[in-house]
Amino acid sequence: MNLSEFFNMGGYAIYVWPSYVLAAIVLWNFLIWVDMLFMSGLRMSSRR
Amino acid sequence: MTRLSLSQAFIYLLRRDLTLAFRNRAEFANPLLFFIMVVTLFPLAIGAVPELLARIAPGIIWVAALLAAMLSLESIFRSDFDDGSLDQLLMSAHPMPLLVLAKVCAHWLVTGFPLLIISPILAEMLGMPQQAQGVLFLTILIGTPVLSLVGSIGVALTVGLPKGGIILSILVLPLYVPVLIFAASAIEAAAGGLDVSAQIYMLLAFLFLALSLSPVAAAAALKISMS
Amino acid sequence: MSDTNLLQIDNLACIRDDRVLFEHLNLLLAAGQMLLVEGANGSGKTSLLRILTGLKLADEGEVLWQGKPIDQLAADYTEQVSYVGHHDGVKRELSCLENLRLVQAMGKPSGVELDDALDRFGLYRYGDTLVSNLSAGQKRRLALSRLIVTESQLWILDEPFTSLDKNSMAGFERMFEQHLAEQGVIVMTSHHDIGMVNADIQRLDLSQ
Amino acid sequence: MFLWFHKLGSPPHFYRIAGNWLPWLGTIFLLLLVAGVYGGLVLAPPDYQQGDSYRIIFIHVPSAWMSLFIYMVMAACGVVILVWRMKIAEIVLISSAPIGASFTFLALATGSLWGKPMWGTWWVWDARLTSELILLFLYLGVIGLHGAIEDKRVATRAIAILAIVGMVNIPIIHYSVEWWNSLHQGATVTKFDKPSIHWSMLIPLLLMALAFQVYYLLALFQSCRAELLQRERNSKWVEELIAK
Repeated sequence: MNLSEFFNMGGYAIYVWPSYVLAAIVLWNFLIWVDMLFMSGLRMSSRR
Repeated sequence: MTRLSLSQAFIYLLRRDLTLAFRNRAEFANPLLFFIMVVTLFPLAIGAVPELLARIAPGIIWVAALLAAMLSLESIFRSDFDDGSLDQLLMSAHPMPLLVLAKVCAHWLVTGFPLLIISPILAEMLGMPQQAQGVLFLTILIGTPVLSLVGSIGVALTVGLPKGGIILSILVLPLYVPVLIFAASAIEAAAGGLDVSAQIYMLLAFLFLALSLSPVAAAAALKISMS
Repeated sequence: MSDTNLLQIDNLACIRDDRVLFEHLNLLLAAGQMLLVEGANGSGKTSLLRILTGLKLADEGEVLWQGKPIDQLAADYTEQVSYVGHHDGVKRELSCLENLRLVQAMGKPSGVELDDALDRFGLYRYGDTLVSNLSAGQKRRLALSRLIVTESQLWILDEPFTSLDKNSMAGFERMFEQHLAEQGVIVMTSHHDIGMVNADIQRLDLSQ
Repeated sequence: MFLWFHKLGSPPHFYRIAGNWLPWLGTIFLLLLVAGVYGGLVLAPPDYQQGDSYRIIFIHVPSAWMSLFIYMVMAACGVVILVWRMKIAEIVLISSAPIGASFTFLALATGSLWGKPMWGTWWVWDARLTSELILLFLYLGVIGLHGAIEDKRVATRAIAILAIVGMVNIPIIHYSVEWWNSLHQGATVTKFDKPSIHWSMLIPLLLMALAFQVYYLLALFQSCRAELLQRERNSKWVEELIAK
């Protein structure tokens, strides 16, 4: 199987890839957001 | 003197709330007016095509009833919260779920019952077929108490909040979906001359479930909101 | 613990947002005693009172009534308590008599006739008047008359003398003294000076 | 076992244990994710009816499962909060809500992306999508109520009730919607729940579901730690933690 065929997804590329990318963005951003909350929590506590 | 029995306390609080509502007549009238006006808006918005109106009449009436019920919900506990009576009720010698049930019953008699009376007229105005009107009456009779009961949990959770109204609608409307589905489909089926017993039994099941569970949940929620 | 200790506060704490309003609070109240809670605005007086009524949950510790935690006693506790808070807890759309009847219906009624109760607080003429037509002081008196129409041993009063004149204040003080003499317990906050010389008063200052 | 559970219930221990688990969870998540994505996108053959578009289900179905699962966890926490007043349950409940809402959103968005080639429109009032939408409203209600109540202890107890009420309603809503759907559309074209799914598709699906479960734990633990720091910032153990 060649790579362009793979990326083409049998003609459904514009539906399949956005799904995966969206999932990646949502899940990744959530982790980043939680991490930011955590860090700001640490900073706030250490300022006291 | 002795303490009142459970049923006496229930009836006492019910009568007290009805008296209050009667002396505060706007409380009756507003949800009813709202209900009528929302129903009136539909023919204006989508055109007064008799066949179309007759077809979507069950949906219109039930969505309007849902919104009217939701708007009136806040009044279940609002004034009691504002003047401190809710504290007194929570500290009463009687079980709180019973008192909540009395308040919800009073609320339904004041806001839900008028909808029941007016709905046949609106059904006629929308050109709903005769054979469906009886079923409409029945669904409102069984369905609106469920709305009041389930809604009481939502109000109990939001009672102290400054902007409780908008949160309340987000909390409560999703929970109203099953009632809406079965009530509207019962009327539609009746209009088509089909058997509606399945839908009516479902609505009855919702009513019994709501009657048994929601006063307990609402009482617990009130306790939490007041703390 | 002796039998006369009715109300016990055990290691109570209340925290609002970041602020510790009070913690490690311990107290014993015997029958016939009164607790006067003092402190600046926002020092947690109302919070303490609401915790004692069982309406509010303490952040730590517990309140015991006759040796049992009040959240276990639940209604067995609250029916022995009368609470008059910031809000009068009376319905504006009902008359004075209707309000008092409601109080009796929701609690454990005492033998006091409602007309006598109203008479005692100078509200006899207003029995059938809607509360919305009363003055603030009259409303407060009506709220306080709740105390005698039900049988309750513990009175919890949040600023009971707000909007009352000297005369009626003195009248209520006599009533409190009588309640204490009958083995009752009172917990209250007040900005006013209390003229109860005969009473066994414990003071608690939350500002410290 | 009970002792371990009891220990987990105390904030400092939970904080520490969760912190120790984080790297492991991250690694397991990545491994499962790579395996699942590889299996789903490369190894699994195209569907004979839907071609390659069905590969969206490797995201969609696990997200939908997670959205329900997380709500169930929240309701269970609600019971624990109201009955035993356990602090950790409060933290888990409120930390779970945004994660669950994210999965619900993902299930909706990918369902819509899958629906376009299948049905020709972005949105169809299909039973699963409609239930999922209502579930999203339930999540938003929980998050909104928690945000609206200032006293956070009161807020968590309030959403505990709401989560339980929602849990009682979810099956009712689900079956109502399913029934409504069958009434209005006849036999639906939902092919998500095909009775016989080939193992080459099933295995990546299960791998992805596992990966999402682990992701939930990962996100939950970190989010709980943040919430714990925030809530217990005045307590001794946080001070000691910072001093280190």
